Amino acid sequence: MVKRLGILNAVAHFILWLLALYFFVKVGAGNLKLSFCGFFYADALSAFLIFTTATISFAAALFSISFITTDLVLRKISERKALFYYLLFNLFAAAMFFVPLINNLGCLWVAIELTTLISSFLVGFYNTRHSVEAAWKYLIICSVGITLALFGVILFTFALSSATGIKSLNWTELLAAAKMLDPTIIRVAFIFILVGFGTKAGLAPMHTWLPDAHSQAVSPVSAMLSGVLLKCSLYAILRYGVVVADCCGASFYTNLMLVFGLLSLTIACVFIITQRDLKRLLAYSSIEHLGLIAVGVGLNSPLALFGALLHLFNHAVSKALMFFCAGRVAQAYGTHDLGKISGVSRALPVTGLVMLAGVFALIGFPPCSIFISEFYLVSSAFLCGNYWVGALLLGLLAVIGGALLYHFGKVLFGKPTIVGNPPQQEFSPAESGGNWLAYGFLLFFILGLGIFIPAILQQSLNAAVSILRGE
Amino acid sequence: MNLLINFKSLVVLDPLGLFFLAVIFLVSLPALIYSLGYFKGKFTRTKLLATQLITLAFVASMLLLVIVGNALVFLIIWELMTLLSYLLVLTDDENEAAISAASTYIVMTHCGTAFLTAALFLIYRQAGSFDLPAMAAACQTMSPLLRNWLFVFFLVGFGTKAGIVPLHIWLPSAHPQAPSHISSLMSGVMIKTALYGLIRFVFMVLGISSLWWGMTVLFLAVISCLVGVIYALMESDLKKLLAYCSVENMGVILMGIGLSMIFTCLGLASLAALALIAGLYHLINHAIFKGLLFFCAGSVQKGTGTLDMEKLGGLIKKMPWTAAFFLVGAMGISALPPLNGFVSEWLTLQAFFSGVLKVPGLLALGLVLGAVALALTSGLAAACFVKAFGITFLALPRGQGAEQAKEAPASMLFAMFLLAAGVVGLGLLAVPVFNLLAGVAQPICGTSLQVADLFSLSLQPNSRFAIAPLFILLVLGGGLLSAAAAYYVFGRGKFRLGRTWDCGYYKIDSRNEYTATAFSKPFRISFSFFLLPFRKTERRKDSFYHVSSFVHETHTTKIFKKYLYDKALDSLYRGTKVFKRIQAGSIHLYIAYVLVTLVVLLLLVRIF
Amino acid sequence: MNWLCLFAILLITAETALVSRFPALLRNFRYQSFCLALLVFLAAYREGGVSLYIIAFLLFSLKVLLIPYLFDVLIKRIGSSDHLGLFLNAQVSLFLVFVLGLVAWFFSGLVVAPPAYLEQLTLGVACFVMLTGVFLMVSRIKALAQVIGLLMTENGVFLAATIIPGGMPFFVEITLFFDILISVMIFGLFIYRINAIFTHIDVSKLSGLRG
Amino acid sequence: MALMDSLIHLLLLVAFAPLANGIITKVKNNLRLRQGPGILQPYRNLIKLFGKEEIIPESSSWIFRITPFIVFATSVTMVLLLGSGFGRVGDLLVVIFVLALGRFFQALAALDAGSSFGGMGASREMFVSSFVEPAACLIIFALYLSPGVAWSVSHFLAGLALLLVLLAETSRLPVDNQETHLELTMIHEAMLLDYSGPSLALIEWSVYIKQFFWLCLLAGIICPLACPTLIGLWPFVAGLLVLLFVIAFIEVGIAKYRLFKVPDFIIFGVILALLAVVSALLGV
Repeated sequence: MVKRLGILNAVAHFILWLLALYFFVKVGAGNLKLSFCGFFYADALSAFLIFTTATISFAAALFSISFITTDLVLRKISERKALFYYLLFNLFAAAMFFVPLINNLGCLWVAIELTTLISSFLVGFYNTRHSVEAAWKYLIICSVGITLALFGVILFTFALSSATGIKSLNWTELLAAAKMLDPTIIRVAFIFILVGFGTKAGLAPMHTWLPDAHSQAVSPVSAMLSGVLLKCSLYAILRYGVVVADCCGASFYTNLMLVFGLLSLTIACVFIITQRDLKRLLAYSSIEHLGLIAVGVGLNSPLALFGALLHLFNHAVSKALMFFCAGRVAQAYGTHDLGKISGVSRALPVTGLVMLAGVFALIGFPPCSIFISEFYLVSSAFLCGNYWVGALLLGLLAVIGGALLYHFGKVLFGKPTIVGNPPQQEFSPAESGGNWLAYGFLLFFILGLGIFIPAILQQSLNAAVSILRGE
Repeated sequence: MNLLINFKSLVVLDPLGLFFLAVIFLVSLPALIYSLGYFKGKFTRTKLLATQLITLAFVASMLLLVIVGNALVFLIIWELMTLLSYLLVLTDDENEAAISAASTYIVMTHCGTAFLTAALFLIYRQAGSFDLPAMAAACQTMSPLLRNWLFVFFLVGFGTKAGIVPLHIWLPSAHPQAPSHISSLMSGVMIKTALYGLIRFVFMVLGISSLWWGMTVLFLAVISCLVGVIYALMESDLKKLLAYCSVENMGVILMGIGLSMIFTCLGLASLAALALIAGLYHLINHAIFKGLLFFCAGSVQKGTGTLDMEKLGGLIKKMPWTAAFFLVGAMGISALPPLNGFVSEWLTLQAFFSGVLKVPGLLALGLVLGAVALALTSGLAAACFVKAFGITFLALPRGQGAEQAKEAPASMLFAMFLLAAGVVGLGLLAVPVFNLLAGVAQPICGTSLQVADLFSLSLQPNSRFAIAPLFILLVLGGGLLSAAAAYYVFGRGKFRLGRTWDCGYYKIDSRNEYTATAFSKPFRISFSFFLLPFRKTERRKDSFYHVSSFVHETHTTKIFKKYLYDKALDSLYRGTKVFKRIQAGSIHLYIAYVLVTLVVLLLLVRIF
Repeated sequence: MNWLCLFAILLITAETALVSRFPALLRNFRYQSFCLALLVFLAAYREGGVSLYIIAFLLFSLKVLLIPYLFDVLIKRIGSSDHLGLFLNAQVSLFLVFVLGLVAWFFSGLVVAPPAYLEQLTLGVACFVMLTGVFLMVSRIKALAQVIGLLMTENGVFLAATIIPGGMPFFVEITLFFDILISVMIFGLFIYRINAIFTHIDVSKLSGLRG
Repeated sequence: MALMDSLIHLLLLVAFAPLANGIITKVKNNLRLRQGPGILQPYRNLIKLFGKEEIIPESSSWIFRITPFIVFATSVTMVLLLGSGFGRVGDLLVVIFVLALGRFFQALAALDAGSSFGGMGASREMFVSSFVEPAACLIIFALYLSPGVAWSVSHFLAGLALLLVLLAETSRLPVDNQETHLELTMIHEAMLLDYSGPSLALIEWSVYIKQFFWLCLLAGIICPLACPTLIGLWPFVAGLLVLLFVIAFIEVGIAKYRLFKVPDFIIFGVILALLAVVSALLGV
């Protein structure tokens, strides 16, 4: 029953993915700016985000099939709960699909808030002490942030109406009137936006909810959280950033992004070095990569923005892969305590192999896609002439990479230690077809984009970059 | 926004690249032959297949590395090479030591690569392209300060891979963990690619602009030589010993390179060429005899199941061929005439001495000291390999494994034979090899040193510095003949087997033999200021009164690891532990962060 | 009249820094929301738009009647003591709130030019209410207090919204209200869970996840 | 012609080598107010040893067998390199490497016998020699730097250093003691413990030759005009004799150092050689 539902879900998401692909090719490559009754709006940027969302949610749906059934087998959840999971899963996905398509900033805000509310259930899904705690923190902190963001939204509207009399919250009109707005208000408003949505996007020091939520959520959902959710609120920041840059000079906006990005990188680095929990490790690496993207936006050269957007997708894919593997490992070992896990490559050969690939993908070894985007980011840092940023990036990336390799070296190799509360005879180390597909699907993107970037992607990303540069 | 790769200039085949291609082929082909026998009945089929494929990919990556003409592609292949070798070190993936060694290895090289990347990007900013010629052109217009930085970055980046002291600590732990032919590939070839990078980027792209570069390299080389050989002397694990010895030999090679940098900077082109040739000569030599020695170590391991010299001995009777090949390799690496190590060390000494005559004042003194260091190193290396061969292969077996040792299969022996032939050949054919290397050095140093004489390797036509390994061999042969003549003419040549003289002790067995630790004791004591040896003595009592046995251990302190790396890591770790307190789980604190961030930004809004 | 409401909100908000029991907090929240509703009502009266009336009504019914009622029920169900548990004692909290007020004033000075005193005051008070709300979440231990703090923050946002001539677009407002309602329910649900699993709602003890 | 010439050297050196040792021993004994054996005693020893039957340890291998020949061959090669006729074979630097070859096998053979004394000797021999090598290397370089210049400072220093090296290389006091057979103190002798008969004779002989080589080199420094062609050059022979006496005096005069003091002794030689090089560079 549950399994069939899962397969159905996967098929549906596959169709969705095809649609998203079509949409992406049409809008992105064609660089269209669709607008529907002033409420919906789509351009290359949103198309790109839609495609990312579709990709990750499809992979997650694929992986969920076996994951949820295994959870059932291990008696971690009841049948009813499994069905509930699929409901929430789709609501969550729907909310995230909604985000990039909205023109009205107020409703954009609502959509993002909705993602929080829905995913909070998925975070607290297992209803254990830890998961509930994580869910509560997630809920409260994100709500605080999002409320501040709402204040920012209102200030934007205030600025707009007091400057032009237009009584609307549409991004397009805001952008059109950007030149006339009062810079001071916009600056202040953007600070609220940045802190608010930044909290949701996991920028340090507002990132504190992130490792808890990611580590406690159901693994496929963790993948969606760090793969897409963070990017959704980052997307909101970017939208506002365009206006701000247009209104009161790029430097204000880019400086802020740069500072927050570097701060996130540093803090992530610190916490990765001494990390005891597998999924928290991955969560912190998400913070690191978000920081990278922010730095890329902060550098604000075409190359950097291109790299940042590319990195957005690459990170989503690689991180999803890693979370899937982490989920498998957690099921097999009954824990995600790094100290208790070793010898994955022996215990779960396929997962181990994929995980190995994923680690190197995450660190940005060639020929994985992240190598390319990190290359763009770092090189643009050097080309823009801020050597110190470049040097800092290189140093932090090297240290983080080293730490990750160290941790995963211990996890992947050595004598298999299958310890843990679920009775192991009920867990089957054999990979189901769904997992194979999910791994293959993600690895295809990881390696494919590492080797070459198709022209369509190139065009659409360039279009998105020009949007971000307000051209 | 393509990857800025110009496909026309993607591949360059200049003499330097070809030379390294040759080196790689010379070692990797025998290695592949060797692996056939070595892996027999070791792994499951899938694992075997995987290992072989990775090995092939590894070799391929090294081959590509030395022929690409685009710095970015170079970097990519460099990373790939690291990755593959990391996997190969992990072949024995259940062994804790292997895992930690592999982690150390990849973490260090990863950090080293960051420096390379920085350097390449800095050049790229000026050049606007990753093609080596363009980069070289751009480097000429850079400010001296920037060039110095670039040099430092290159030195650190490549030095980490080359295992220069103090960046060497990954090497002796990682190389022995891999299967023996992989060890020989890593020790023999992979770390040489770092030198390739050094020559390619510092000589040909960056261009040597200040004297202190060469001096630094020379200094590091001297340090590496001594440290490497001293640690090698202390080791009683055969493969670890060889690995440390690699550090030493990298030092010897770097001596040549550093000298060449100094001479280039002083405008002494021909000397620079000589020094570079010496370096390259030792490079190929080391590739070959280190490969050979690791092969032999591998067959010892396969035959006896252990690499601990204290448990070996007497193998020369059980595995005569391996012993013979090891002897050849050991003689080569101890620079004994007329084998190849002798030629290259002699050349390096020549470079030193001819340099002394040309360079100004104090630098000359420095070079003399360098020569002293080299001589000392070769002396110690000889001691080291007397120990390695004597303890492992001679006298009586010290353990179970050594008693039931079996000779290696034919494929392994054949591979060893090929390299042993290389050791002899490179020694005897000094002049042709020298001329080839002169061809390699010519585009780098601008002058070509060709030796006209067919046998005698004399630098100036009628100089008093000359060697002719072939003649030396003849003379030695003559000496042997005369010795034989004396032996059989004067002596009656009759002999019988008897017991080893035992000073009246009633029986002598393997427990009376000198052990590896005992052999290295004088060195341990006289270098104690550096090795900081310490001992543990423990009495095993079976009753309160009676001590049944003593356990007596001697260890040396690895000062670089203990006082440099461990300290640094420790402080880093502690620092992060302190920092982690900011996230102690209190939700109120977390909300406070948001609030404070907001307020601070609001107050600072005018600044941004 | 506007001024009166604003000062009332100001005072109420400042006073919340002193309360240490849950009913008092809830009462303050009620009064605050009431004044807010009144403000919106006045704005509606001034500008005469249907939508504003509806919004005022919604505000009143939701924030003055429904939500406080829900919380009352919740407390009854949980039956935990109605102490909020202060991290900081009343005096210190009052002082910090005062500082936040200064920040708010500085901020409103940034946004609005001198002649528009009413806007400036409104905005200042709005910001003050928001910051205080967040401050409550920081300085009060119990989960319920945090939720109330959050709602106060939202009140501040709404207050700010009133300075926009004609208010925000209608459907946005409506969605906002629904959003708030949903979130309050979800909060309540999670407070239940916490109470069920941990047998208390002292969120400062929820520190199992660290590092 | 030069070839013939240096072959003749070879024969002369090989023939006269034992004599030098005999003379030294004689002088030493006389200094100790003893009768002592005649100066031809070394020859008698050799003949006696050649006549004897050889005993080979069971534990040993072919390394043990071939070592005497190799050692002899290396000594012969050294002497040849001294001669001018073999200039194309290799310069004096090669001597160091050739020496190392002989020593390498000597040490291996010592280990091969399998007694602890052999190992002890091998270890100590390699220990001492690894310090001697730099000194010898520098000395030779110093000699190259100032060829032909008689009685220059650098010559003097180099000669002094060479004397030290000679003492170390020929296992004489204070580094080693040829006369003792107390196992715990001996270095070179310990390596030969298991050799007997003709093999021992070969090794002894090659030791004499090696020693004579160093003596000639030193003598050549003392009276440079003579070096290296020495036929009919009485000053050279005179110098040689003086040297023999000096060495005898030294050996009688000083006691043996502790093994771990030996490096200091040799490093002193290295420093002398270094000074020699420097002064040669300065042209004094």
